[in-house]
Amino acid sequence: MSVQRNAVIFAWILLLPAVLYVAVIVAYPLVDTFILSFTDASLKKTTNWVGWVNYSKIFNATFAEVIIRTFIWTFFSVSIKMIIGVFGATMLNSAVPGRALFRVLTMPPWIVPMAIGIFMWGWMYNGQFGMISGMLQRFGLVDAPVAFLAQGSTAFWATIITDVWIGVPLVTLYMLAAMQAIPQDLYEAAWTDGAGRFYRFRRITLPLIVPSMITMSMLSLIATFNSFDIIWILTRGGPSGETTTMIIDTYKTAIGSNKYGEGAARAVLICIFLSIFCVCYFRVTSRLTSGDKR
Amino acid sequence: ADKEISWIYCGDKIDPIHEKYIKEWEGKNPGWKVTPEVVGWEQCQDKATTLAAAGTPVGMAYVGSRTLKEFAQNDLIVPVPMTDDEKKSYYPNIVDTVTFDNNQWGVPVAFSTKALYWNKDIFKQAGLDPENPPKTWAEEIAAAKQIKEKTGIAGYGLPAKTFDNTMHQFMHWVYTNNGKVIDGDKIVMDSPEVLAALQAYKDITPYSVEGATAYEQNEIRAIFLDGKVGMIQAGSGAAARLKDTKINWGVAPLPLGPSAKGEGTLLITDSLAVFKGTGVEDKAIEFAKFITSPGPQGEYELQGGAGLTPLRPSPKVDEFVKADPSWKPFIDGITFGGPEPLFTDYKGFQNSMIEMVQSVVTGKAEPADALKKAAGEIEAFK
Amino acid sequence: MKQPHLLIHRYKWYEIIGIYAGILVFLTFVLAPFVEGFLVSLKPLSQLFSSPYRFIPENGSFEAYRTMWVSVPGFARYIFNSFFISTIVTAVVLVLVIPASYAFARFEFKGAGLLLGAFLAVNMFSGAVLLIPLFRLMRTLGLLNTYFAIMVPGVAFLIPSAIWLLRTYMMRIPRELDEAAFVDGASHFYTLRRVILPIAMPGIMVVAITTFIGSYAQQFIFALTFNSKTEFAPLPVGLFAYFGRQEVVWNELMAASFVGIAPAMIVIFFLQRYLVSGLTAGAVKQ
Amino acid sequence: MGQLLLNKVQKFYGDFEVLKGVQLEVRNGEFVVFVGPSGCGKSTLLRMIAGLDATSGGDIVIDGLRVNDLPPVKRGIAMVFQSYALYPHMSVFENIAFPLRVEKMEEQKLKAKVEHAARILHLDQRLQQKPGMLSGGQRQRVAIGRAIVREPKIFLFDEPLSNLDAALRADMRIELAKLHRQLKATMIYVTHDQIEAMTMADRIVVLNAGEIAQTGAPLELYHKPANIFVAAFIGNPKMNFLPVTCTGVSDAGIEIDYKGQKAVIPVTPRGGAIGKQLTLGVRPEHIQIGSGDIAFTVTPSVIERLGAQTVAYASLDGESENFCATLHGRAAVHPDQPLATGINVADCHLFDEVGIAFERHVELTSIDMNLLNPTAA
Amino acid sequence: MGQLLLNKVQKFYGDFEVLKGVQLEVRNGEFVVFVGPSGCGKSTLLRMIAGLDATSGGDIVIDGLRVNDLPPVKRGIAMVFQSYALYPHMSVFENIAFPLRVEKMEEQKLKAKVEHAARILHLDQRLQQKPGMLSGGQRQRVAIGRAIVREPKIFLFDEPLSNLDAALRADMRIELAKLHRQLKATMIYVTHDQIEAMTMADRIVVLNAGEIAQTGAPLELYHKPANIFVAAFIGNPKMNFLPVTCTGVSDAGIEIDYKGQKAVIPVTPRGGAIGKQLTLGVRPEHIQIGSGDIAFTVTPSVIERLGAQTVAYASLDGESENFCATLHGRAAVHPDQPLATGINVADCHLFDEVGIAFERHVELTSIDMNLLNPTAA
Ligand SMILES: Nc1ncnc2c1ncn2[C@@H]1O[C@H](COP(=O)(O)OP(=O)(O)OP(=O)(O)O)[C@@H](O)[C@H]1O
Ligand SMILES: Nc1ncnc2c1ncn2[C@@H]1O[C@H](COP(=O)(O)OP(=O)(O)OP(=O)(O)O)[C@@H](O)[C@H]1O
Ligand SMILES: [Mg+2]
Ligand SMILES: [Mg+2]
Repeated sequence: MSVQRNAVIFAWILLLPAVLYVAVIVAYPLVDTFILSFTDASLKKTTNWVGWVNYSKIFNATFAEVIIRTFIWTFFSVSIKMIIGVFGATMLNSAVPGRALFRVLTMPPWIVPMAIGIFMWGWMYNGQFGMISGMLQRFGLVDAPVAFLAQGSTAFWATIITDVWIGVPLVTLYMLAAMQAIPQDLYEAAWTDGAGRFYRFRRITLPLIVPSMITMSMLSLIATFNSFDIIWILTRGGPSGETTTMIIDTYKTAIGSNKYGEGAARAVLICIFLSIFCVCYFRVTSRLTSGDKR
Repeated sequence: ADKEISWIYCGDKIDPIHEKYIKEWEGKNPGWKVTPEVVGWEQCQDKATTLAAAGTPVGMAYVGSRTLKEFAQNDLIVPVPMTDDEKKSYYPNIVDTVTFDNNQWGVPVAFSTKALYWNKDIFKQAGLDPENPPKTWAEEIAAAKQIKEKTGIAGYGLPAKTFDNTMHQFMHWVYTNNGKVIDGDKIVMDSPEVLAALQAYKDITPYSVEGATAYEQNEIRAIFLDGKVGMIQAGSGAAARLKDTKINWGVAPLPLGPSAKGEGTLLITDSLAVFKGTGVEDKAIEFAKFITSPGPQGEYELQGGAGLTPLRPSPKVDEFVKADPSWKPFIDGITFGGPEPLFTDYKGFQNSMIEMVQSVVTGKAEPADALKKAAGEIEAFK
Repeated sequence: MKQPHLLIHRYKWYEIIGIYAGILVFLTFVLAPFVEGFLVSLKPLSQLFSSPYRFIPENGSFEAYRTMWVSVPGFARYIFNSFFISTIVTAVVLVLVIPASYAFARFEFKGAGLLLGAFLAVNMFSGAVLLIPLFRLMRTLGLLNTYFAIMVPGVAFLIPSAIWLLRTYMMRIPRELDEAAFVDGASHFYTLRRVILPIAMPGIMVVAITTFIGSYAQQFIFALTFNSKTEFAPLPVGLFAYFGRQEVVWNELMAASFVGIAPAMIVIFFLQRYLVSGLTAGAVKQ
Repeated sequence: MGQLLLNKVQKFYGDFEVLKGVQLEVRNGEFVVFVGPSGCGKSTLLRMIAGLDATSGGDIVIDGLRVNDLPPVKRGIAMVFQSYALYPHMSVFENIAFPLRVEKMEEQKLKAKVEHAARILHLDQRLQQKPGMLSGGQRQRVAIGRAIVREPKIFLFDEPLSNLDAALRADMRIELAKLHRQLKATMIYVTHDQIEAMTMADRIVVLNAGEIAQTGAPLELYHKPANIFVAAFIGNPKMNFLPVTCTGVSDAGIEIDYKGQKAVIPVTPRGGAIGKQLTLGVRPEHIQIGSGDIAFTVTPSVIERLGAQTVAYASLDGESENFCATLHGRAAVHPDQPLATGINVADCHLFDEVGIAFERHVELTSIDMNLLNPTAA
Repeated sequence: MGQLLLNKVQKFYGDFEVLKGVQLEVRNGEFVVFVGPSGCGKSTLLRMIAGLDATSGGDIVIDGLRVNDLPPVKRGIAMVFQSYALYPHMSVFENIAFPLRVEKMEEQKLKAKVEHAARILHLDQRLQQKPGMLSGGQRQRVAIGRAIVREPKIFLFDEPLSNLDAALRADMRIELAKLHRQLKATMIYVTHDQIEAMTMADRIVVLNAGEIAQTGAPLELYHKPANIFVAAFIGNPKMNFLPVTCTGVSDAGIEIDYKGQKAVIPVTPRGGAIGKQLTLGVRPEHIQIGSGDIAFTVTPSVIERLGAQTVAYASLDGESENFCATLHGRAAVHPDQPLATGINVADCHLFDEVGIAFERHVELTSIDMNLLNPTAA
């Protein structure tokens, strides 16, 4: 058995640098956050252990609203990202001239520093001077300028769209890779049987990229749930708190109001939510992908 | 080696005038060095706070005076007591903005007040007297209505985005109606004066720029500069910009509410706060006072364009106003102006205020209810 | 146009139109903000805020692309810093992640699943929330106000996804290759270096690119909090230099953004082939 | 009906001519096998018939209709891929039902059809399983099932058995032959395994570098290969070749000289062969221990005892290739011990200097009556 | 030296016993082939010998040293993988040199060794190419080259030919046999192809579900299979089995009754067989047209004409399995036409009710002298 034991020791040697690094740089602050969530830490020099107070404070009607809003926001953002990503990947996967260039052209939102991308959207949403409102007026679709960030309903969607925009390149890239991994002969077989392009997409492409879609949507979900800059720069969670998600609320509490304890409790809560998600995800995927191997 | 006073300096680069006086001070205090760290406006204050919270405070930082109470209560900054002479040198009420528990906690370094700008061409177009700006809220609302109805152009620019200046703008209305948010340790916001201000907000909204909650004051100002709104309330910076446009404009004191005792405005100051625990507190205070003393400060604030209002009366200021009368309304408002309310959790307070304004502007709540709700909420932030 | 040999790829005219229309819609969504940003960069400041909206800028010019260097003199340095930081971060991430992914892909040991999950959990906490504890840590380590202040936390937050990506890739390399080397007496480390590393190169490329870009994007918050020295500031912080007290110099800001991302775009342009195929392939075609 | 005509079919990849004007007619109900070495263009030709690859020149005609520009489904063909191309996410039932679902066939009828196909292929018990759970042979049958339900005029198979192991391959060969008789459909089958070709085909088409080397019934190719290529390709172990000189020509055949031994090979001579270098071909199974019309002694270096047969490999003087003989199972041969062997002229093949065969005097119908009427099989 | 002893070797995967106490001795220089159906544990056993998989029980002893806990390199073995496991990024030279580089062999010596191996394997011209540019057979040789340079005591091969096509497989078989004689090393070879086993092995080990079903020389397994499993597994097409009843026992053998015909099979009887249901086994190649000791008429449904041979498949009354006969190439058989056939008792195998063979009266040494002394081959 010594052969095996050596291998295990070696595996740990390989892992050690990465594990240690992450442990020191991230795990330590994580534990710090966890401990903080049970204290009344603030700008004050002294902190006291307060037990569950921070957690019990969180649960009120407003926060319930925030949670629900976060879920809805995340749900729509991830779903739209996946839909657009799959759509884009499908288009870019077709054998038409120029697709290499088109593939490159999908990347910029991913590359540009996030804040800049958001500023550009801010410009687009501007009612008086922005492109969307301007175009709509030009084509006579509306007669007064539309300020997209003014109303809770439009601002909610505007932030989602921007989040989608930032996430789409990576999703598209992964979906494209997943599609390219599907053996060509499956399509040829289906075509020989008379299946048209759309039918092939629906019955072959879509089912076969489902595992990749699940992985991607989970990674995307974690990122989206914690998506901060977009809402912060565009609306600061307003108007009337209608775009305030959990992470915004956490930031406002911890950094804005310097209530580090309460902020930490919120952060821990976010992590718990996401962990539950991920466990469910692993359950679902292991069931979905079993028996599908060729 | 030199002893260092680190200074978090907000902006994109150090003002040459400050640079000059830092040199001068360093020359007078051998062995001392002032090391400014330039941080963009957006993150400036957060950075100073983070550093202090993490236990490595900077020597001195440029902060909004509104946060001084919070810092002081958490024992992060040291008091910067002023002599009576020093106090007297400022315009009235200014020292109040940095005073708490009978002590001064910062040295005012920048000051701003607001006045009403109006577009004379639009007034003319709407059949209003272009040389006669509204003096009261009622006139203002009526003018806005007439502009909107006659020309289709928005009559008033109301900023209500989720941004700190949304509350500032509202506080101008509160102070032009002799209102108060907090009196000592008592929340007195749920008063007829404040309610009237909120009601006025509701009344003027229909004639304001569409989608008030999408704009903060700079964006509203841009719309005014574009000639697409009849009136706005803005700082002195707007005047400098208007001179570059073809717009026919005027500037007047803010219109007054029914309970007003005189011209009023919100007095916003930024201060230099001296942080505790650096070991150079005394020298930092010394430097802070030097750099804000009438000489350097006078040079700094009267450069124009930055939107600053002078902190102290002086012959130079008078000269200046004479040369450019558009300065007058900004200085006249000081007498009856009020400070930003000081709260322990200033951000919490501000959020409640913004929420209140937005809920009224978007029609989600009646002014009375919104006011009651906000007044209740802010109790927790004292 | 050359007709493809595979008839399944031959499109009817209306399919071609459909596909290009689809691509057009998709790219419009993706690129519209850039168009807006570009137009903004061309307009003189005074014209920016003017309505009605004009798509084509009146007397637009590339003036901003010149003045941006003047109004923020350190801009070239910021771009360099970003590149420098991203390069180092990418290198460190690779050094840490390659052995770890190999361990995850090849060895069965207790707690592997748990550890992998733990890595994923790192991504569940956003950096913003951890800022203060991180700051304390950086101070303890004495890294504040150095390049390291930006690199060190950056690496930590990029490790998890890199491990996930590379592990999947390595799992597709036939196990026999390791075994053959093992039988021949190669140590695990020798196998990793001489056999796995070269074969996993396409996958490593993908990880390198995503890490590089990730680092490019993430620098802002760390740079802001943990670094005070202008000479170490990266591009995103540099861009904030265009925000004055009263005024944002929008046209220069946008111009600077375009100039700033140009190097990364060029890199992507040349590497996109590897990106897609590196994600797809994995299997070693013998 | 399922009649196929290939008229000067060409295929270019860039400048590279993969198929050089293939001319072939396949009768309705025939089982035609394309064989040839790897890379000779078998798959390409099949895919062009299927409509998967574009045709660079010539016509493909099915039942009188030129189909060059028709998509596969309109050609009335069904294809079974080498990799089976089963949909991994669908059950066996759904895999087989796929073509019918495309047609939007009514559920009741669809079910009946799929079940009928499954019964023919002994897949009744597997209908609810996913392809991943099936063995190679079962997968292969699912792929065939998917082809069957469409009731195509022509079945196309691309090396469908190459992924199976030997035993399974033998079983599936028989099953396919049975299926062919049952369905009476035209089948075109690609393989590079000549045993498959010999056992299943009504007619074999031997391809060599994009050209048809010979077309004919299996035994015709075995007994009367048209050229050295076909002679070497058909038969296992492959034919032995010996360099000989033509010394005379008569009605009885061609007289040759092999290292001093003379013999008359019963083939039809063509003009001007005398004195030329010819190639004598003899199959391993026609070499006998002892003597024959031509006799020689070999020293086997490797002996393979398969039980029923013994295969001996030897090197001949001055030849680089192995000389191979298939002997009966208990043959008394031993490695490195010289062995006297002989061949009969009746078993010999003779090729001219460019490799074209002289026609042998062999009556094929005496071997298999079916050769008189191939489609009756 | 390269002597291997497996002593009660066991392997568990969880609760599943893959190998059930394998006992085997391999002599130095022997070529031993493990055969068995898929999943019987061949690869697992080989990998345990190699040191890639851990042993759950028993000892693996190489040259007297228990190696259970030694890493592969210390066991003196080399392994050739089914997929060849060539390093795609290294040239052929570097692939072959890999084990020597690991040893840090001095450059000069290394080069000489690699070139020597390349010469043996006819790879001299390919040394600078990458594996991706080689054909299957060439890749296979590179993999062997990598094993050779280490000069191991024991070579292990895991189905090295299964990825090659039939013709190449035959060639490589011969090359491997030659190589074995050249290197005189112990070789252990895993395959599920019984032809490979028959042609290459000094000794075959037939595995069935984790147990050794029989060990012996190829012809021993062919002529004297110990049980039905081995009888069916060795020989192609596989042996036919008929249910018979034992009606008597004598010194000459066992008298059996097959549908009324009686015959005495020359096997050594064991106690109490009379009246029992036995199984008669007869190989397809032992069925002759006409008559024999036992005669019956079959109606072939499928005829495969391979040229040299004709294989006829028929169904017998009341049997589900195909009955198969291998006849000579020009046999006058036709599908669906009844055919009188017979078998001789000397060719028959007889198995008891649990499938254990009765020993046949056959002198193996009369067939192949090598069986007297297998390692001399
Ligand atoms: N897409 C392509 N581009 C260029 N050449 C190709 C292409 N497809 C096939 N070829 C070439 O065409 C020739 C014929 O290929 P084909 O696949 O038809 O061979 P094959 O007879 O089926 O061989 P195998 O028995 O190995 O399957 C080969 O030389 C191959 O290299
Ligand atoms: N890692 C494993 N975990 C559990 N079971 C295994 C594992 N590896 C092999 N097995 C099982 O052990 C048995 C023997 O497998 P092995 O690979 O030795 O078969 P094999 O005889 O080599 O078959 P083949 O001819 O298909 O290669 C199989 O039933 C297989 O399912
Ligand atoms: Mg092919
Ligand atoms: Mg195996």
